[in-house]
Formats: sequence, structure tokens, C-alpha cells
Amino acid sequence: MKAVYFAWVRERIGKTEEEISPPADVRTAGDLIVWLSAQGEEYAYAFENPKVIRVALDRAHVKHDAPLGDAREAAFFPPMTGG
Amino acid sequence: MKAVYFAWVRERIGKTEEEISPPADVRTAGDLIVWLSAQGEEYAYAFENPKVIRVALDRAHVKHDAPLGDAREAAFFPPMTGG
Amino acid sequence: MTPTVRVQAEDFDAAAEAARLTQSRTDIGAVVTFAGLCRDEGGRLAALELEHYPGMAEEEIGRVVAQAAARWPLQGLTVIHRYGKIAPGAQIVLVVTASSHRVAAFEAATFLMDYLKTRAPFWKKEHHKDGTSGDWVEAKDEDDAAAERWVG
Amino acid sequence: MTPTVRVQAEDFDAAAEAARLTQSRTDIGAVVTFAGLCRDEGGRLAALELEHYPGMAEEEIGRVVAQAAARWPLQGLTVIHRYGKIAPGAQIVLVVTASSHRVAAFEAATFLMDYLKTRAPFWKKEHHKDGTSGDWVEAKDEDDAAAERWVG
Repeated sequence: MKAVYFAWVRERIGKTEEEISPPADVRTAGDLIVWLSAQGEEYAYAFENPKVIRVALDRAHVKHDAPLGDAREAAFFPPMTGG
Repeated sequence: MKAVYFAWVRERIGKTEEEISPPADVRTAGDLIVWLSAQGEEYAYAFENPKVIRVALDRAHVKHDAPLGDAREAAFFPPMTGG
Repeated sequence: MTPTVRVQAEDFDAAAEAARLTQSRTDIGAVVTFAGLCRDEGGRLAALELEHYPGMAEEEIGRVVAQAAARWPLQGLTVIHRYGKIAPGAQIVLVVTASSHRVAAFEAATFLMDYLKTRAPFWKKEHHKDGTSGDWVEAKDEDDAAAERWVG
Repeated sequence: MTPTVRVQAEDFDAAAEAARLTQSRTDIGAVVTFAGLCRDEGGRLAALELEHYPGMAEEEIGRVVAQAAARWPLQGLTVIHRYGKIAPGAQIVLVVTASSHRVAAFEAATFLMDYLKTRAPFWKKEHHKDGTSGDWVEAKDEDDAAAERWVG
């Protein structure tokens, strides 16, 4: 699946997007955050406070306990500040 | 003092304004409505339901129990429908 | 902040009034513009005629505006209310509020309209398309209720 | 009623957007226009840079707009949100609502802004006048609270 990052999550990881292949036991959005956090220092830094990270699956907001299902795109970002 | 009338109060009385000289025992806005009601059929008709009549003294809204004081202009009209 | 209050027969330019509040400023975060228009009530109306109490209309709107300015941090505030005969689709009333923050701008504009509806000395009379002069528009209980919620 | 949703780098003409909702109609009684502007934060800011999630931004605003259209009787609805670098005084976001009744137009516009603030995937970064790139603007609890009040 594709992972995309925005705002300071993007800056900390140093990428706007990448292909990821999490193992089968990564079932929820929250599992994905935990798994990504272990992929390197920059990921650990980006996800150091998982509670503030928002996740969208296929461009729709989801909670951390949402199953990944067949989602093809997972996005990670801080709370929105538009408007 | 001057009495001024608006909307259907004006139409029923048939005047936009007039000089009035109420007796000394007419002390409040409400007293003025009662006194005016007795000045002719057209006044009785305009003030037939005193509760709905709004009063302004010298261009400021007042309640019916407000004293006339030194007011020089008393206005009578239905509830406002601007905006 | 010097509010603008105008009571006039002429139409107004809502965009120009809003622009006037923000021009060459960089401290305003939110501008709320309310324009009230004349509806034809399902094709029934040829026009609304707005009677007003000259003098008191300006003064009463000024009092309502002063209340809004005291209650919310506003950097700009404009109220224009028309009188006379107004055709369906034409503008009747304009409220523009400018503030650093959106909640203040929204609340102040909503408050101003609720209060103008129930306190500004204007009365609407309907003119029908069949040429007859209709009734005076009746005040609505829901408008009184809307104004009441700002009390206290 | 077909709402308009646009996410764009270019500026917009708030008055033209409002006019588009009412032109040649006589059934609209109220038009509320909200324009969100870039503040310079007491002279500190040279610009705000708005990052967005292309695709999701349009979709998420579309979902919020559908909620508003289902909840209030609206005859017109336009939302435009800009991205990219925006100078102090310039426009960031526009919401226009048109309805027969003022309460619906006001509530829908307020709801839309509260929801855009907390759900639309946009992030603001500050650029300072001294040439440094500042922090990402932090989300405010009060914005979450404002959105919460529409729930249920």
C-alpha cells in the first residue's frame, strides 16, 4: 500500500510518500503507526506521540482502531489547521 | 407633545402625526394608549388590542408602564418587521 | 473602531462595504457578510414596501451596534437598512462584521440580525402581483425567540 | 441545489460567488458570506503557507457540504479553500450560504466553518518577516469544541 505524509509528519520522515508492505499482523491504522515507528529514527520521531497523529484511509478520516481492510492509501498527519 | 403613528396604527388613525395634550393624570405610555383610544372610533380601532402596540418615547423603545416624563414625542406602532 | 450605520432608500454594494472594512489592513481574520433579500413568496409578491421611523431607525440601529461592539472584539462593523419599495430579489438589509476571530464575527452578525428583526423600527407591507395592496407582514414569534437567546 | 466546492491556489472573488447564488432568483431571503483572511499576527508574519492533501481536501469538504445541505434548507452553497503561500490580508477560505431564511443561512455557514477548521486536510505553516520559516500552526482546542457543538 501507499503511505503519504503531511505537514510536520512529512518533514520529520523526510518523504511525501512511499510504498510500504506491512506484515499481516498489522491490522489497524494504529498498528500501522506502531509498525512505521520502528522503521527508523525519523519515523520514531514523527510518531513519537501517536495520540496526536491523524490517519486517513483512502482519503477518509478514520480512528486508530479502524481496520486497514483493502485500503490502498494510508495518510498520516497532525491535526488540521485549515479554514 | 407630538404623537406619531406607523404602519397599520397610522393607517387606522388616518394620520402620520399630530399634537396632543393629554390631561395630567396620563402618566405612562400605557395611560396614553388608553386616553388615545377614547379620542374617536379610528383611535379605538387602532388601539383595540393594546397589548400588541409598541411605544417609543423620544425615539427609544419603552414598556407600557414607562413614565412619560418630559418626552416630547410619543410613537405608536405594531411589532417591527424589518431586517 | 467606528461602526457605519446607514438608513437609505438606495441600494447598496455589499462587496464594496465588506472591502472597505478590510482594505490595507492585515489584522482581520474573518469577515461575515449578511445580505437580506426580498422574496416573492412563491410568485405572489410584486414588491415589499418598507416603512420606517426616520431618526429612530438610525438611533436604534446605533444602540444595537454599540451593544455588539461592546460584546465582541470587532475591528469593523457596518449596518445598512433600506426603506421604500423593494422588488423581489433586491437587497433589504446588510450586516458586515470583521474580527480577528471567526466566532466573534459570526456571533456578532447573527446577534445584529436577530436584534434588527425585533427592535429596528421598520414595517413591511406586501404589494401583490394582482395589483392589490396586501397586509402588513406579521412579526414572528420565532424572531422574538431568536433575539431572546442573546439576553443574559 | 448543486453545491460548489473548489480547492485552488488562486484567489477568489467573494462577491461574484455570492452573486452567482442569487442571480435571477426571487426565492432567496438570506445570503451569508464568510471570508477567512490571513492575519500578520502583530506584524510577525510574512506569509502563511497552506499545505493540503490533494483529492482528500475536495472529498472531505464535499462530505461536510453534504451534511450541511441535509441539515438546513439551503438554496445555494459554495465553499472555496486556497492552498499555497498566502500573504497577510489575502483571502484563504470562502463559505457562502443562501436560504429562504436567515437562521438556516447563518447556522449552515457557521457549521461549515467549524467543520472545515477541524476536518478539512489543510495545514498552515508560518513564514516570518525576518526570513525564517516558523512553526506549523497548532490546532486549537476551542476549534474542536466549536465543531463538537453540532454533534447529535
